[in-house]
Amino acid sequence: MDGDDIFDEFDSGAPVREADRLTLDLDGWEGPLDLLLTLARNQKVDLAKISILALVEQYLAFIADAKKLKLEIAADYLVMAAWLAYLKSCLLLPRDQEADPSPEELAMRLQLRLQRLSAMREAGARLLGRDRLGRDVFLRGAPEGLRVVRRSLWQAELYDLIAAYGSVRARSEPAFHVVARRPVMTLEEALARVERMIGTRLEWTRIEAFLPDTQDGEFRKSALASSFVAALELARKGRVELDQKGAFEPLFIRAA
Amino acid sequence: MIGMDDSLRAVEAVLFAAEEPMSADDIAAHVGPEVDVAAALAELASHYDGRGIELVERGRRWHFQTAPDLAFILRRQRDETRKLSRAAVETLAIIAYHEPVSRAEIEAIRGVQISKGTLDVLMEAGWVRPAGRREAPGRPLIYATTPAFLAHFGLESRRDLPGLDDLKAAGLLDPIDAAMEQLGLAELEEAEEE
Amino acid sequence: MIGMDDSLRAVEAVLFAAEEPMSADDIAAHVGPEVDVAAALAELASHYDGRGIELVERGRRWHFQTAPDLAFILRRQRDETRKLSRAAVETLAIIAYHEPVSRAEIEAIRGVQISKGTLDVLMEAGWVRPAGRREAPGRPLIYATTPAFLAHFGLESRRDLPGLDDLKAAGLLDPIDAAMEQLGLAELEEAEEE
Repeated sequence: MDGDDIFDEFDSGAPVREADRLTLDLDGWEGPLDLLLTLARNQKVDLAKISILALVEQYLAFIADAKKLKLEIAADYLVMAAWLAYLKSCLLLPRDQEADPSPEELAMRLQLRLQRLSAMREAGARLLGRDRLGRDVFLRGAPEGLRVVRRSLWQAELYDLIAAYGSVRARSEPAFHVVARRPVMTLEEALARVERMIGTRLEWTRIEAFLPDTQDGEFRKSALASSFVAALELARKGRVELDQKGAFEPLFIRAA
Repeated sequence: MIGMDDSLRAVEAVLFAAEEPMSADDIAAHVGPEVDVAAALAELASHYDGRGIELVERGRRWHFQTAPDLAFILRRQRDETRKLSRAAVETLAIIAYHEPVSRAEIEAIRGVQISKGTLDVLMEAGWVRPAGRREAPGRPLIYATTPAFLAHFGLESRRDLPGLDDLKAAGLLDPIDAAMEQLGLAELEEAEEE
Repeated sequence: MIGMDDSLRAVEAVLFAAEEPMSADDIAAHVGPEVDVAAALAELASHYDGRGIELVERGRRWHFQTAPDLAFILRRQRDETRKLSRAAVETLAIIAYHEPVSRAEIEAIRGVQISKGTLDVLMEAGWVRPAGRREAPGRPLIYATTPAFLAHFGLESRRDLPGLDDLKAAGLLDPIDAAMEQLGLAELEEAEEE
């Protein structure tokens, strides 16, 4: 019952519905306010002068009829019915001076809401009835179109040019790379040295004992690394055994 | 210096060639700064007055269009424009007369929720655009109409909306007080407890 | 019976709204048989003669078009100052120092390939021109600078360009700079591919 389909057959904006159809037709209402507005229009007086009480009666009767016919009634219609029943009782019962807002105030609010909705509905109809572009009035069918042509004004300075050439030439100058010789012990040297020194030593010996005697820290590092790899290689071949209690603990080696 | 006749001709040509309505600034960008665009527009509008084509201003943009009374001749060569749903028409009217409005305010006036599709259709038509957010709790998105809306419905500006002054005078366009539109839910809850 | 004025207006509107040039019969189908289309067309054509738009007949079909002398207004030119890319500056420098050179030679000197766009930009700027073909295998196109190049850079002739010795003296051949620039080069080349 949301009635909110975008393109239905309705194009006038001004609802004209027959009173005798109301009791049978609960579809097609755009909410309780829409129903109320249509009922109000049936009073055939200015919305500002309608009888709210009569309108409430009509709405409640309509809902009652719908219930009798076991029509499905959306919740918001029932909420409105409850509120209208409350408003009716307030309007009929002896006046409670404390009531704020007063029943008259509530009735006026309802009236204003109906007027607003009605005004917007009429405004919509009047908009649709105007001379509309593409329906009643037309733009030029085949405009040539306007074009903006961008022209780039390229900018560069003489210095940029010269500096660029300088850097190109500098790039293409043959470059000389001098690699400084560093003291290293190759893996082959370490393998030969460890294999020779281990002989048939059966006692556990720390790997450091296999390093050459040197003051050169870099060379010592290189020798240690190569000797370690050499020890691993010899262990793989089953020539030596390795033992270490834990990570970073001294590494011991002996002949297998 | 371009003479008046050449100015007129230039503005006329630009507006004829344009694919969209053009502001005076848009026109000036094409015809050059030496042309008095406003004067040319005024003279062109009066020249075309009463002809089969007329020059109109819509939301500070100008375009040529066929005269409305000739619609009967031209209509047959066009597809009927798609019909708008009642929900879409009402929503459009509410936005146009109240802008900028939030969705909740539109719903308060119509008394029903609007489906997402309704606003989408109006935006797709190019008549409605999001116009920022209301500085209020929840910072709701607010909607307003576009120059294309004015162009489509033949309005020079929003002041030309039919019946605008009367509606204003009757207080029917006052800011929507959501609390008031609720009809007082507190009372309703009381009523339901009976 | 439609009066002459209304006939004119109708024909004018139909031609304005038409998406294609229309024959007199096409027009008659819209405006009705009581309109003297030929007379209306003749009168409209003379009315628009000398205005910003004119009514023209092409192969027995009629349409409005912008006056040919105003075509320039429909194409507005906007100038934008843009800086040459690094690749373009280097390419231009190589051409200036070595002209005439082929693209392959430029690439050999630069040590980096150049995109087609780079030479296009230099030619668009008016600083470089094709200068024939090298009489060598493949007959490659060769490029040279233009007088506009000299004018832009304030040079009397190419001999005013500083020589390699001058560059060295100015520190512009410093290999450390070159190495650093080379590091940044890969990224620059990518950026150029825009």
